Amino acid sequence: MIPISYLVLVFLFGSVVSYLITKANRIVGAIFNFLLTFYALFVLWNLEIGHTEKLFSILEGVENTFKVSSLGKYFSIISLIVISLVSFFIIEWIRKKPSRPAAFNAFVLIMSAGIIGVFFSNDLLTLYIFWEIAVLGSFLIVPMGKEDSKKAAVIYVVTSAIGSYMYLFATFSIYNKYGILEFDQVSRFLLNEPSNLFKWFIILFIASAGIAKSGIFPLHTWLRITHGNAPDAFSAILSGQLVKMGSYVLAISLSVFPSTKLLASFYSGVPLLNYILIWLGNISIIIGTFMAIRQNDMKQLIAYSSVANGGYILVGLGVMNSIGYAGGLFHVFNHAIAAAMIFLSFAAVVYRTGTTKIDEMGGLIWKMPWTFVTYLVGIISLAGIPPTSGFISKWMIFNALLTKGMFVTLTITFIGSVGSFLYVFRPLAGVFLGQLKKKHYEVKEVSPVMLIPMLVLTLLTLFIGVYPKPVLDFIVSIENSLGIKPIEYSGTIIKTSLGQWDTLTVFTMFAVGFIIALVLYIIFPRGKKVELTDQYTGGEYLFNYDLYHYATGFYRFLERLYDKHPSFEKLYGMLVSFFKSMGEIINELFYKVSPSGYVFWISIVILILFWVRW
Amino acid sequence: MANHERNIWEKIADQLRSKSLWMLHYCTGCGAIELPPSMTSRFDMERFGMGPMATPRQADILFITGYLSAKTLRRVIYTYEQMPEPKYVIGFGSCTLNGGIYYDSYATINRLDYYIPVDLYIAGCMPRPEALLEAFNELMKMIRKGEANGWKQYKENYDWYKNNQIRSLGEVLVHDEFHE
Amino acid sequence: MMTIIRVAAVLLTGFFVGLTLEGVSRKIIARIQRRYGPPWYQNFIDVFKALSKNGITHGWIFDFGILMALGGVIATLAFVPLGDLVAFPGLDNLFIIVYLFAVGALGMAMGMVGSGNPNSSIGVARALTQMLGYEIPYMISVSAVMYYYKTASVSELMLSQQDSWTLLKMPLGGIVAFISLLGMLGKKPFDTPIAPAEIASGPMVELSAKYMGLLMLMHTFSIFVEIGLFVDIFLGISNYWTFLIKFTVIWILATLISSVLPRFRIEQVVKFYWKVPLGLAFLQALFVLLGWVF
Amino acid sequence: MMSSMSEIVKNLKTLVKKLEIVEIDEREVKIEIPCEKTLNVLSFLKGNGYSHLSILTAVDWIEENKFEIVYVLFSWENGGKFVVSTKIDRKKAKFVSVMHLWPIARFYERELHEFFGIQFEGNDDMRPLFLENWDSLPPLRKDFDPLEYSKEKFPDREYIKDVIYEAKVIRGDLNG
Repeated sequence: MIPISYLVLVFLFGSVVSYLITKANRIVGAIFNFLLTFYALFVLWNLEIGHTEKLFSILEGVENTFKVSSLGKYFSIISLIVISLVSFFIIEWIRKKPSRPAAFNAFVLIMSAGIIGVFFSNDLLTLYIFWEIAVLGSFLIVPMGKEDSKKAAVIYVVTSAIGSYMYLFATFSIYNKYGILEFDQVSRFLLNEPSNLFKWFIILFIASAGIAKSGIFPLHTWLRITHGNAPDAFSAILSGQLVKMGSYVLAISLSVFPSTKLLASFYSGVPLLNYILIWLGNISIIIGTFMAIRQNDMKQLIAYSSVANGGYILVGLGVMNSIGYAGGLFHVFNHAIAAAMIFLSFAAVVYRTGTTKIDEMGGLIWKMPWTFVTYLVGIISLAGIPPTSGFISKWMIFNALLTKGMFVTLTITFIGSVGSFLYVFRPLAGVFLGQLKKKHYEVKEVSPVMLIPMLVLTLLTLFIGVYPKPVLDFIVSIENSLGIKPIEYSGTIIKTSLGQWDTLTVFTMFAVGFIIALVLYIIFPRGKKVELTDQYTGGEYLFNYDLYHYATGFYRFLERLYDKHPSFEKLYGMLVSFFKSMGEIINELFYKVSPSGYVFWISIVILILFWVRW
Repeated sequence: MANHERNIWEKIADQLRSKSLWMLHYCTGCGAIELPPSMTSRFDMERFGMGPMATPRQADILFITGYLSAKTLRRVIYTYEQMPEPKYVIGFGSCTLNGGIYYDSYATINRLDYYIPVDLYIAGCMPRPEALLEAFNELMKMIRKGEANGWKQYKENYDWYKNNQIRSLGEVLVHDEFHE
Repeated sequence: MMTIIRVAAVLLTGFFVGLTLEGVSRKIIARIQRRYGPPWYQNFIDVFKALSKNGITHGWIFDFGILMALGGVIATLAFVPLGDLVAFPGLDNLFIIVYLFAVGALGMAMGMVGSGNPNSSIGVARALTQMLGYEIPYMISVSAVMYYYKTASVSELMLSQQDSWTLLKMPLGGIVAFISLLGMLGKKPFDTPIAPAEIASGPMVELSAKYMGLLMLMHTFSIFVEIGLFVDIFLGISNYWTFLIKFTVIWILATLISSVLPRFRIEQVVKFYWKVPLGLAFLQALFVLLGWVF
Repeated sequence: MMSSMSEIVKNLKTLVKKLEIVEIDEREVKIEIPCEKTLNVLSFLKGNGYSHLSILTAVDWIEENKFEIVYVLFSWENGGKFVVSTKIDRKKAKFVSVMHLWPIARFYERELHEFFGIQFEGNDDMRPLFLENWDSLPPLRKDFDPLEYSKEKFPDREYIKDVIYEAKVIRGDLNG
């Protein structure tokens, strides 16, 4: 198996090659992309832990190395699964959608190169380098989407720049204090670090890169615009995988620098720093859930759900006991798969109908049944309902919070999970069920090439939901390597201090219940199939059934309760305009039209120089 | 309609159907006001297992309580066809029987079972709730004996009913400015 | 093999006791309104009459939704311990039961909206909002109980009430759970989703014969799940028969309350649940944290 | 008659020579005017307070071969009501539209066209309003026979014996 550094190089050169191929023919370029990413997944699958590679060395005394840690391997495999399946989806999708397919394929490969680099870097600097590559790759793809996606791309870069610059500031302050950057050495130094303030500053600043990238509370505004306007298939990668880079950095900042040992425990075993991060996660759950219920554009709705699920992951990781951490990591897997499935089904819907507004569509299930099945299993997993894997991670997080007795956070997670029933149901009822619009009568199902990745993801979610052993093995190996007591599970029974449950019996019991219902259904007389326009309309007969569909303002009565909610986008918008006006004032001040202005300022500067006598 | 060809399941089903009849009443004319007293404490229709239903999809009886103009007859036919299979119709009051006091009006129909099969009529220019309950018991007996199959007639000579409807109404579902 | 018998026992109890109690509740409401009311076995007749008719269907999603609903609720009922009759001894975790119940709710919601009638989508939107309303106070009060007894398995929760009922130990939690129980049952004050007058019986507008019967079964099983949970957690140790007695008492209490109250508007439901019950639930959680338990 | 209404009637007298006034009660006055004067009388009344056209209807005097068009105007200030009525020829059945004074008159005129067959210039929207698929004479005309139409359109129940006659006998108002 080729070492990781070669893999990254293959990806970088591959992007140039795929650019040229796609220039020649789009489909072949996309196929090349898929093969490359699939090969990379294969390589990563059988990487053994602990294998290190030396790369280059920029700062003296610091070796930039790749080291395969189980945490990195877990994250990279999830990302590669999502990327390879989405690139399989793109083979058909690229025929019509992005404005510049060649650049699209090239940047996807650059981004995956950056991603692999991030997950395997062993010290803070290499992580930052590959982080920037990934951001660069994704940043250039976003503007290929709808009309105002240019603005979205700018917002996206600015927010992640805030995070990465704070991260860079922390890295260099460590460097000039200790002179080392490897994770384990840094954590050793931090352990016997006297000043509490410095520890706080380091961990918070490093975590801020994760907060920016996974859309946690203060920096969550970019998610709505970017996901809403990015090219459809790419928003699957964007939310399914790029957001996970943020969770990776959060996982590192919370567990690799073991915050439990570093800081005194503030509330039942959770240090104050974690507690603040958990509260950031809580607020982002609340914001994500309640804002998602309001959205009418389906992609922005799921973008807000990524904010909420990002909050879930942070809460899971922040709790720092074995169940909570495992729950957070498992939720990374679930959300990546579920978000990818949902965005792919939306990409298929947009590919056929051309619009993302929920109330302009309706009854698409009769024309696109397989897309509906994918979306259905996606939302069942996203909302955390038992037969699918989504529930396992939420169950772990609930248990962890309950053992810690953190009731307010527990309430907010309940609000998040019940709220997720509401907002995932809105596109289901508005887009797929209900009356089929006349203009969508001849919409056909998407081609099998697009369906296969969707159905693979569906089977994956259901399989892991019933038999979570493979993912749990990974998590136990991660927890061992990080020194947290691993969760115990045997076969399909997951045990926690509060109780246990068996995914297999739940699934079989559900199947038994289904069969009983089926038997009852078959015994009794068959219902006569009635087509969609034969409805009870209060005795009045209608001819135009487009209007007979309830999708606009689906939860209007609930939204009315919090109509005057504080909007952070407007807040940041005001900040931006404030700085712009400040900039203009200074601009006028210095860049005078008349030369006298320049002479005046130059003389002032010379005076100051002499007076201070440098 | 001898009831010997009903198999055992049909007989049991008819017993059950007679014990729990769900009613969709089309409150037109002056008969609608007779229904609330038959549901509340004095006459209590619910002890026979009967109760009002909101949609034709779940209703067994379509209960027409007064005169039907050409316009409302269209809605009644449309609703009747939306009801699931074993369905019964009760015409309440003389307006459904022979047009009642509106027999000479240009708008109201004179004989309901010309358009939809009616299992049972209750005569009277708005009969009292006692007559209503007596009619319900009569209908239950008919169901148990298997005689109340107006819906079978509707299915068998469907086109006869349709011609009558077209003859009187012109067209059942009319296209005008209110139904574009 | 034993589990099959136990599951069958649980399901049959759910079916027979549930339907008889629904008939009894109709009789109680009738008696409150000074009339005779239907015989106690009226609901059995209704269900089998509905099943015997031949109705209409709106396509495969309509049928699949109903089957998923009934299947989900049957699965949830199998996990609920009825007194000492526990179908799956170690596995009846409370979170499983609450979230498996969501499978039934989602299946019904999906099937009903699949019928294409806007009345049903409005009804389902209301049902989900109401669920958001009553679920939060319920979960807090129940997690306060779980935190106190340090276990999440319902049968253990029941067994660990050796000295006195949890209702007496945590009165606030019990009251909040009962109020949200009324919301779960969809009884009168909280039957906005099935409002017959406003939206033609909400989600059930397109349900004709067989589907209406299956859904009535689902409703009976879901009542059994909700009240069974409440009785197990809050009303002390009970073998099979005392469980049924407590179940009946709670059911009659709920019917009495519901027969005299008008219907809430949907905004009021959420506002109602997030003012008083939520406050009480937080108070109860605080007491449990501080250890002030009677 | 109220003071304000009486002086309005006085000015009306100056405006229209042939003017009959029938005082119905303390607040209601009926005025009959020739058909060519209608428009300016209506606009005059609308000018001083009688702004609400509560109804515009017609009566079919088949003996005099006339249609009587009736406007009922109501004033919100003093609650007074003016019933303005004119007679137009039944054969021609044509009259001027008052849509420019009261937009609501459009529907009243459509109804009159449907039930009486009266044409209104200035109101081109003469589609049927209430009756669906109507094929015979406008129904509210006196020469239209509803019983015969009902017998032809909606078949009646054939009674073997004459139950109505028997009911009369039972009630005893026939021969004892």
